[in-house]
Amino acid sequence: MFDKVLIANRGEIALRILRACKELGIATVAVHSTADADAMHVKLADESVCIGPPSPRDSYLNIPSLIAACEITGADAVHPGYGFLSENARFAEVLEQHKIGFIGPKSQHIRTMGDKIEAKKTAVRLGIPVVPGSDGGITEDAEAKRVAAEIGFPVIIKAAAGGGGRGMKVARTEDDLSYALAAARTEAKAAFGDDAVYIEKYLEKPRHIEIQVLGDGKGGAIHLAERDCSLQRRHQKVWEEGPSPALNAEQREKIGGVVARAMSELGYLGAGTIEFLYENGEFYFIEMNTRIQVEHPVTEMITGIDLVNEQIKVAAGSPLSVSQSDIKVSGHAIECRVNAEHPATFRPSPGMVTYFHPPGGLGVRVDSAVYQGYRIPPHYDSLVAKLIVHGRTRNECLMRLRRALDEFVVDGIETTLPLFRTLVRNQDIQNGLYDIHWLEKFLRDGGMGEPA
Amino acid sequence: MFDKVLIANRGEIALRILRACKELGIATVAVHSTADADAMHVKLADESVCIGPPSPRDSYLNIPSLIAACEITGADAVHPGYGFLSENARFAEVLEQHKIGFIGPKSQHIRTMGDKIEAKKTAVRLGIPVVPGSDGGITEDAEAKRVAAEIGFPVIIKAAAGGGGRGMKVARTEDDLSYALAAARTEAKAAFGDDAVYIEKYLEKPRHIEIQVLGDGKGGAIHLAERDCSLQRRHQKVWEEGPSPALNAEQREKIGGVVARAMSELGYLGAGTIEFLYENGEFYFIEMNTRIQVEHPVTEMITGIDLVNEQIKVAAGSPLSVSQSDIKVSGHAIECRVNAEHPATFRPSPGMVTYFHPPGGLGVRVDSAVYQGYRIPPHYDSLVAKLIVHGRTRNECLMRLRRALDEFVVDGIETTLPLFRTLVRNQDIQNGLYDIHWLEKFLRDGGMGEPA
Amino acid sequence: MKAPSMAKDLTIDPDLVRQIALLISETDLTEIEVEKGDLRIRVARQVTVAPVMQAVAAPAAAPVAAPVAAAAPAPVADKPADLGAHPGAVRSPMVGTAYRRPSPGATAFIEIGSQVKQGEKVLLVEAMKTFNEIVAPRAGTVTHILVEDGQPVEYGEPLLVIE
Amino acid sequence: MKAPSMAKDLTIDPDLVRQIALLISETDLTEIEVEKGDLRIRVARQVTVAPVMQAVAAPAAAPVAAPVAAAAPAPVADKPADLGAHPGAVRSPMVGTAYRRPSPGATAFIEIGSQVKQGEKVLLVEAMKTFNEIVAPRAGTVTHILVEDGQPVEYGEPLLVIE
Repeated sequence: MFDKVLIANRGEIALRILRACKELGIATVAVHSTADADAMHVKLADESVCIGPPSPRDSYLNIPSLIAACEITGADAVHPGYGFLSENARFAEVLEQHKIGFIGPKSQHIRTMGDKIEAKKTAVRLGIPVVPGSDGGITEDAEAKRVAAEIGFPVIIKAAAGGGGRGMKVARTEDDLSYALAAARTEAKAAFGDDAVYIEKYLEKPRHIEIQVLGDGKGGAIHLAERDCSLQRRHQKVWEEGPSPALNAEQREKIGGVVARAMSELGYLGAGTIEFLYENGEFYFIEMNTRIQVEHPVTEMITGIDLVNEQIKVAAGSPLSVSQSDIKVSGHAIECRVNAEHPATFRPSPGMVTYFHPPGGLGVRVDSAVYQGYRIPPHYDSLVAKLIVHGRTRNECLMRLRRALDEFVVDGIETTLPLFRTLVRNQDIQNGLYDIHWLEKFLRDGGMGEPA
Repeated sequence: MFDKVLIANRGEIALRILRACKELGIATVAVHSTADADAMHVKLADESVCIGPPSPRDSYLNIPSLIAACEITGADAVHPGYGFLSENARFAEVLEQHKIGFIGPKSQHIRTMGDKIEAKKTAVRLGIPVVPGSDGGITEDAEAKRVAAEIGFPVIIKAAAGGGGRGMKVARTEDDLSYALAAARTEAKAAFGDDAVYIEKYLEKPRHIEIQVLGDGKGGAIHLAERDCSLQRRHQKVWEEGPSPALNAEQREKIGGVVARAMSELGYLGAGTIEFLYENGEFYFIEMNTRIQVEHPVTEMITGIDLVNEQIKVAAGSPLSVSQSDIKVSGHAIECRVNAEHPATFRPSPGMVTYFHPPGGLGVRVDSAVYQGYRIPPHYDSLVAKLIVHGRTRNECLMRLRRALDEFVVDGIETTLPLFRTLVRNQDIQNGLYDIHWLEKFLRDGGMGEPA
Repeated sequence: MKAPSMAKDLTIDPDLVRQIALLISETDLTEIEVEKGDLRIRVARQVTVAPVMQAVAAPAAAPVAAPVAAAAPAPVADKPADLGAHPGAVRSPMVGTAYRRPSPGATAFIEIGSQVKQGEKVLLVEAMKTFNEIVAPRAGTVTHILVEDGQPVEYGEPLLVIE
Repeated sequence: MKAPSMAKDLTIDPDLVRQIALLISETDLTEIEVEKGDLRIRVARQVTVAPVMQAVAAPAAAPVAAPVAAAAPAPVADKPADLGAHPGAVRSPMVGTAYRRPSPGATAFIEIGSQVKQGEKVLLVEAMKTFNEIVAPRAGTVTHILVEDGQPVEYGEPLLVIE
């Protein structure tokens, strides 16, 4: 086991890692920018090192500074958290060169999964379902029709050379196809000078469902069921829950089994998440995150497994402490990301937290690095606290979340707490009837009042 | 189900009940003395009624005021919490006369179990093991010897008319018996004018182990394993945990089964606790508490059952939501009672809480009605917060408790947090090797430094 | 000539400050400034400490399955805070329902402007079917009646003002 | 005539301030301001209490089974906070290990009292086996050297003072 872990992150995840280390009896080193000198995890760590100015590029993303911090403190492993250097294969390699442990996957898996095309190829090879589509550019209408028929409608036609939405057309039926193809080609030609297009299945109202995995790096791998993260705004997850209101046990076991076998074959090491779009009973691979995720507590609450603890143990060469048969989904959990933002306009609201009273009691967990008197710096993300609530049923969980939200007091800054107080009382949310477009539509329709 | 529950209590248990009600969608009425107008549960309740001056006798123990508060708010049930009127049979009866629900047991069970002699008789009748002893006063040495041999040494000889420790002698072997009998008789005669004595088994270093029960009042009853509350100071529990480090699964199932069958036979309604002394593998009934207990969260954390929720449901006539086979002990939980007291002298320290930062994260629960800026009134008990920590193993639980205690900040008043920070690092505690005398001896021996 | 010891002149009157501090508490203000002639006293209390527990009113939607607290919180009584602090306020000695007349249809014990003697019956407060007499603690004129007939009252709630 | 020396008159009376401070505590106020004539005294106490995160040192006993952080927290460096604020302080631009000489046994770049030119090498900071030169940002005299040879330094840590 490691003796001393350097936490190469900040905010609540740095505190989360610090807690896991303390519970394992591992000494901790906090690194921080000058803007984070007063951070809670800095106060609680055994040692701390200032590694640079506020700009992440010069501090949290500065590999030489982090290695130097390991050297001067004698840390024998680094936990990268999420964001920053957590999915930087080079960082993992540099650490390896310096004989410092990296609490994360093997660098080749970070690299493979960090490349969209490689990742999809790997998914296909490992038997993970992906969005069906043409293998490459299509120039002939006849071929397009054949492919579209094979995939099933609706389909989306994308410029092969494209990006940014230009040259994209949806064909809902075969009748639409010719027109859509022509229009996409024209746009693609105009925009990219190349009229080659490819065809993919079009998902109208998918959910975002992701599977948590753990691997020992030696072929042992398990899945820890799913999280439903469909409630998003601008691709930022806002509310995550598990299990998904859309899946039953059979579906869970099936997709979980596929993913676990894939990770076993890959020899994956540590915690990871396979993200899918889900529609009409089918899963479509989006990407794999080769790190711990913000929403990992949802899985911890329904499985009882401490994911960061497992990450550290397998990185140190220990086996997983649980096997697939030990993983039982128990009850329901929801996480709300309470951000320092206006609840309707989402304008960031950094500043001094003048009052902070988190909710307590049965089934309530708060992961937050904020304390009263703490000044939220404007340089980083706006996450103030993750409120995670567990109940024996989804309904109990919703009722508990409601009361916990009503107890939560954060003064001095604006937060998204009012958004969650509204969401928890919304009929669609209560019925679990939402997809990845739901929240943006809800906000557009004035669900939180007219945005200022 | 009830529509509106009046919470006839204060402090953390009032908040605990309020949370359970909110999660069941039941409206809440907080009653409070003038000293508790700023209490957290008063702020969070749907309605509040001031019922009297600070003195409990004139407020929280004032039955007419409580009934009047029910009448003017239209509350259809009362939850008495613990302490105050929770084990007052007359209160339960008065409520019944006013057709207001009492969230607690039937009044005759409160009455029976509230009378020490009746309670022991009932325990014997129900097959619950009690401290073996002579049936009544013994005057003949020969009879004393026969009884002592039957019970087994050591035995304690008590003045039949006695109390307060006078006329009590311990005989460790048969050789001691004659002298002990004579001495006890002489003291008894001098103190009470009656030299009749009785003989009981003497427990040298017992543990306090209690079994949590739930009954539906119709013969359905289950047990929810045990809590070990041996760490006490002046008969006040300080640290409670479950499962007991002293029991194995077989013992748990055996004593739990005995108790559950007894409660079933009794037709017990609601939550209750059968308290035992435990020594050398044997249980000896002390008393039954016919109410929710301070340390109930320990059981909630290891069984996943919300005890207050169950209390409310069965009081409303619903069946228990779980059967005995649903109860699985999972992991380990410890509760620390953080009091507003000096950690070594236990001198009460009421006053303004100038800073309050509870710990968070995985496996940590805080039940507290305190908030920053709250003034702890001098009129009531000194409980500031219950810190309850859960882990997959006792050791994980201890390590988590350690880190949680180190995160917990309460300023402005003195608290017993430093006591717990010392206890969690103590070898005996870590090994689970303690009995009901351990803590007082530890303190006497200067474990917390010389008491001021 | 030297200025006559300014420090000496600036002795403050602690009772005055205490009095203002009480006023700040009572009125829920954060700052009071008093100026007279060349003397000015300003006293402030920061409010960041005051906890703000939200009592979020439940909007439209009901939870999926659990029963819901149907009604909005019914305030037990609108407390006339300013009159409550009145030195002539008569407060309820118990929780219950206040009645202004001995029986339905009877004449009220008092009206605004009534002259009352010490010990004179002014109201009834009913609790557990028992009617408790509220009597005037002193002689005077009833200037305010703060409760409706049949209104629920808390312990300590001001009922009327006798001046 | 007006008092001549204002500064002299404005000596404060510590007892007066103490008296007001006591009053502030007693009354739970955060600010008291008293003004008379041309003298004004304002006393304030901030209530946003600074967070006091305990870094509780682990006493004797080891946990039952889990491994323990063996060593006590090793303070990275004793920060001379007062000199850090000195306008002539030269701070470390990176995390690493500071060296005062180009190689072991060689003469130190500078000593206290050394005259340095702008751009002159004064220290090395090693990170990832790379030695980074720290040069004098301005000409002057070295009045303090705040790091030992081989001492770990944080970003922004004061290394020496050039006056």
